[in-house]
Amino acid sequence: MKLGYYPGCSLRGTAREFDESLLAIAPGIGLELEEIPDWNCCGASAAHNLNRELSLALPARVLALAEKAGMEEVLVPCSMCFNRLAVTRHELLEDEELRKRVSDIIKMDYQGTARALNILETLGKLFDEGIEDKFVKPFDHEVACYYGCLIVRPPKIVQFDRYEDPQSMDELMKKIGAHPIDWAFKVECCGAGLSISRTDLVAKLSGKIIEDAVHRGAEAIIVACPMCHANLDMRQEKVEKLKGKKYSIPVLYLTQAIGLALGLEKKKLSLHRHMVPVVFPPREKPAIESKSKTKTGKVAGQVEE
Amino acid sequence: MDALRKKARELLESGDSEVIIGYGEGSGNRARAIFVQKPEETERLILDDRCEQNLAVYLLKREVKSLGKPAIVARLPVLRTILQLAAENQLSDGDVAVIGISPDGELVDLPDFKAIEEYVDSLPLELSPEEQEQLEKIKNMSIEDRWRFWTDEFSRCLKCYACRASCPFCYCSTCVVERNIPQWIPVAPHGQGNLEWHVVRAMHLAGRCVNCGDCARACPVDIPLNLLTQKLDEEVFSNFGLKAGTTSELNYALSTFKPDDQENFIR
Amino acid sequence: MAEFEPKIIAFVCNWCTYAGADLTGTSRIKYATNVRMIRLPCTGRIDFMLLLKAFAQGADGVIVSGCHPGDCHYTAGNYHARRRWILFRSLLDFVGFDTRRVHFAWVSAAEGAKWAQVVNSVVNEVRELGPFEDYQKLARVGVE
Amino acid sequence: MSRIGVFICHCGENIAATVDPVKVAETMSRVPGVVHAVDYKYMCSDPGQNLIIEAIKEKGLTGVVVAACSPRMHEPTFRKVCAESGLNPFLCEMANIREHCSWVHEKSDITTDKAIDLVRVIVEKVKRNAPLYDIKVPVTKTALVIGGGIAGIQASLDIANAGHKVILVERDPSIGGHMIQLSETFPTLDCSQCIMTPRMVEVAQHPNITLYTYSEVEELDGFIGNFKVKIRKKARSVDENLCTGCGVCMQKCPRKKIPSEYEAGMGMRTAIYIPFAQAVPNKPVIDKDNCLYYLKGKCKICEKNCPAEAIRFDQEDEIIEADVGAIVCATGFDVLGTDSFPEYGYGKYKDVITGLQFERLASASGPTLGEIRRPSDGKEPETIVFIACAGSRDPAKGIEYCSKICCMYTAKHAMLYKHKIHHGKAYVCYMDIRAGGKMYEEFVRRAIEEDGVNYIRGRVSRVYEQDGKLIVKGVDTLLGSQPVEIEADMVVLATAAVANTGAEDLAKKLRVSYDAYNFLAEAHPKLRPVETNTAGIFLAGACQAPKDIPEAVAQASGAASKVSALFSGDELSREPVIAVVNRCPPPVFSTCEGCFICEQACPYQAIEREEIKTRDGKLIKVVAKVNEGICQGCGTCVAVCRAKAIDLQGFSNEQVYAEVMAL
Repeated sequence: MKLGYYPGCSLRGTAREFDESLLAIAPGIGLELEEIPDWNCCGASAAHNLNRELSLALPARVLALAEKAGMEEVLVPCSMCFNRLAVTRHELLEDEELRKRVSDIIKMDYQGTARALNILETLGKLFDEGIEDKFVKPFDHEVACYYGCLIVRPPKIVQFDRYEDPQSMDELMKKIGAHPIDWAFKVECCGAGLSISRTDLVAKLSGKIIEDAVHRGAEAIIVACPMCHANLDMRQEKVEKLKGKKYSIPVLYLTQAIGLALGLEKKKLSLHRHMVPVVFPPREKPAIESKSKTKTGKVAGQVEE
Repeated sequence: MDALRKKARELLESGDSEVIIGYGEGSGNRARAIFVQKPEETERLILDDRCEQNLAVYLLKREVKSLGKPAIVARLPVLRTILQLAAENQLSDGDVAVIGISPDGELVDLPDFKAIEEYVDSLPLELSPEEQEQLEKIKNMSIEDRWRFWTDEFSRCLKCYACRASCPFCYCSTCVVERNIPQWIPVAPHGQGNLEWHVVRAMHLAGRCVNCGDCARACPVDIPLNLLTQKLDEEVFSNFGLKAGTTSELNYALSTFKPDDQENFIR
Repeated sequence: MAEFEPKIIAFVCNWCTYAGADLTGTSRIKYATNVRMIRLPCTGRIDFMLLLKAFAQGADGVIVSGCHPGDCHYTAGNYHARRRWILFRSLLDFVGFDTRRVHFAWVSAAEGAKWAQVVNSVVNEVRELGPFEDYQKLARVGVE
Repeated sequence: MSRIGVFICHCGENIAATVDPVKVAETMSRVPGVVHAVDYKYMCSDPGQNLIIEAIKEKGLTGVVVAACSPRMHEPTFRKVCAESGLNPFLCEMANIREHCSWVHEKSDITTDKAIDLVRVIVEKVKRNAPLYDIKVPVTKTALVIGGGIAGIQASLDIANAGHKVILVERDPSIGGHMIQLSETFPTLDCSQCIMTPRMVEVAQHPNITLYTYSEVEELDGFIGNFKVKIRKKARSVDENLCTGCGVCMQKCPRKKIPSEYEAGMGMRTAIYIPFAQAVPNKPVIDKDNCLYYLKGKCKICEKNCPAEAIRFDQEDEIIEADVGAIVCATGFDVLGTDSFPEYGYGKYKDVITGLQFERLASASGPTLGEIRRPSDGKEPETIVFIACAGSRDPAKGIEYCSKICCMYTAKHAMLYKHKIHHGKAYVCYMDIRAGGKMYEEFVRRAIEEDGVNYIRGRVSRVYEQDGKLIVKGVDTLLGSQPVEIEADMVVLATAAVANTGAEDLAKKLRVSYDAYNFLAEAHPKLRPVETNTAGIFLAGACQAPKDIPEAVAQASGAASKVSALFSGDELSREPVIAVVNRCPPPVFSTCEGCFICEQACPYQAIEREEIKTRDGKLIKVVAKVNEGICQGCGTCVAVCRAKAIDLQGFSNEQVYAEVMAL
């Protein structure tokens, strides 16, 4: 599958491991990415609180560039970016007047042919083409699939998965041999909006998520959003202080988990960049008996180097 | 031809039919319709390329009806006419004995409507290459040229209604042009009235015309009237998949519909 | 010289378009004065000869409008009408009659705004085409 | 020569502001055939009407044209005026110079000219109007009531008590509908079954009511006063005449674990079953999808044990045909599908149930004999949360309307819970409390103040299980949007009331319209709330929109009185705007040639065949004939008739032609 690619700022900064791991697994799963030339910031997460036209113009330019490059579908891994691009396309197609205005601002005519794909949708399509046999090292772990707020919302616009109880990531994880747990915080907010201003609230909100995941026996939290990752991984120490207990539960981008299943080295997948080390101590019995099937004979332990 | 005469003679002698509607020698080396009532007169019947008139037109004429139970020499257009008239409740099975004539002049035994339907079904109903070519010629004109072409043709119309008289489907005892409350179509043969008449006539034949061509042949000023009905026949088939004169059950384009008929021209 | 004002005759069904045009009125939506409406129970009732007569009477354009498919007050009248117009239009076109002067629309009882928009756009299009002299001239062909 | 009177209305300023009525009147007065033309401020007012009455008398008018508002507004008014002054009402028509002229154009001569045109057109038409007379149609004085819930039952009884025959058709094996499932009813808390069952018995025993349960309307044609209905009586696999309802078959049936529809899945039933103890009729049916015999071809235990030998495995559906004059549609509602609430874990957690299921738990005749016990382990819930507006008023769930009954039954549920489990804690999470109705607000206050139910204003975002508790996450908007988390033992969702399954199909069969939510549509939201736009078909109860019992009953009685009114005479009269086939002198007799294309085109099968014969009975020709009872006057036949042999009264070729020619 050949797609346009919009990394966005975070994947070239705080979330570079998302970018690196995606590019690392791409060949293995038959994904070919062409980066949008001269792309710019999508304006998240500030612009739409300040100036509507600006918040539409920034993503519109990105999409227009994609159109110019003849791209119809653009993979946007960062769910914040994805949300902004999807919303922008939706609003501009709804309102011809606005579309014209914005086109003037960006000095390019955005037609609406180019559209953003989120990482779950894209991988879902690829996995449907029956590539299970490629996963030579099943990711045999209890995982909590954490979608966050943005990938499935607002439902009217993104029209993807069940927004209150999404399943797409769970399906992907099953395919690579993981065992998604049934938990309650899949689409709970991690506090991203406050991750700089009110770290105490972030710790409180993210705390609940980590607490429940661990409580239900997850060995790892799988995410698809740089903000979620930052809050759950980087802030985990703060959470532990707040809660007064140790979790040290690794937080992986789904691309990293897939990479491991593909048998790629940790380094290639930039696992070393995480705050919480990505190691899987031998399982003791989880606090709650999880619904997942009994393990395949394979001994769980550290991920082989 | 002998087979035809023999068959006709049998029909009259057996009393199955009282009059044979067929072709005979006319003036100026033309074939004309004749109405044979005596077995010995069946010798007057002829059958060759000159015999192209749609004899079915006589089936509904009161004068011919008065001659008694008819048999008719029936080439394809006549056969289709009979089916269409049946569909329109003007003929019932058994009203007329059919002496079917195949395209290559052989006699075909067609005892009832069902047989006719099957036989018609086995024959090609497309326009002849010449007809098709003429139709395409006009379709390919610019709209202005078409307007000029037809208004010019219609300008010759005398409102003699020979086209109507020759058409087996113009069986209304009182034609709409004869109605004067209201006077739908002006009597005077001016361009506008003529156009209205021919448009109305064509619309009334849409989905019913079997393309026998008699209207054009009958026209004393040689207006190619059959083109109008041919065009509509084409539309009826391409839009609704219907062809007139192929079944004795009524399945008429303008009294039926499909919810998904095309409407790209409607706002 | 004043701009040419086309004469438009509209044949509408009583239940959808006539009511729709009533709504245009009650909502005070302004539209071109050129149109004269003739009310019939159903588009199924609209004989194609009426359209010819409208042109004979000097109309520069004609509108035929009724209920959307499925909404017909008489369940199917508009479907029959639609077939009639399919054939009538193609025949007119075949004889070189400019079908840009014959317009068909579905305007429901709720589409007051649409009615105004239909009338205005037809008026503008026909104004572009100018007076329907071709057809008026015909009335003199053969008499003079 | 016709003598037409033209009356131009100013409609106050509505017309006069942009059209010059005086000029219109003055112009009209010069139109040939017009003998009288006046303008007046309000034609529909008494003085205005008198102008017309006097003119008809003094000027001997043969036709009246009122140029004013839309005929859809006042045509009946003015036609009545004419009728009262001895002029046939169909000689009166209106020119619409308000909606179609003064309101849509600026003040100018052009606008006035248009008005003049519009009036002239109608004048030319009226010149050619013929007096018409209402058509009388016979009425079959039998009503069909579809649906045997409280609305259908009420309608049936009212019509039957008025002395008319009623056919009541119910889809389920017993009548009773949703009401019979309820425990107590608000605001009086009287037991639903106690007030319902007597009515059900009355229906069963009423001499004027024929009851078909386990039956559905298959097909309907005809028209007001003369409908023909086909009813499919589904095979019960039980001979109702022999069956005594002893119930042995149910005790013996090996299939005992089938979720009971009546118990809303809270209890189980057998494959051969009587839905509930007080069912009417009290005869079982065999559920073919679950019966071993129908599934595997062997068992027949019920047959072996039936003392009355009433089991009939070979019984087949039966089609019953009936003539009815009017129809009451009372098909009720359903509750929103369970898969609509992943965030509330419905279907995932046993102890998250719907309001209807709670009714069964609270009902003395229910699976727990009225004790509130949670489905998972049968324990008494110490803490219970009721979530109002589960789906309702929620565009995300595709339901933007208010289900109307939930606020009240939720208050009732909370109350019943507190009455049964005094120490228990009951919470209601709500958006707004809508308690409009006699004694309703007081009822809710009682739940809050006397029974101590905790009302929390705010939406619930999620329900999830944690260590055997249901965690209800919500917000309290009255405490400054404080997040709220309640550890509950049981959660009850006030799921939205939606149109009943099959409502759309039925609507199509009956040719009545329905809204975007598949609720059946009334003819007018305010003034004709129990009629549909199909004459002779009426609505009762929740099939039209969510309703509580008093409303449903009131509407049912309304529909019943409409039907009784319809049945009050032996025939009803309808507008004579219908098609007619012409007749003319011999030898033509009629210009109809009997091609019967009109017959195929007619949407109502109103075209019949008529034989014209000589005096000595010899057939001359077969021509079309319009059944004036069936014809609705669309005129499709007129347009397809080449010979113009068929014409439409009130919109005749002559009239319409004249209208065009007036432009």
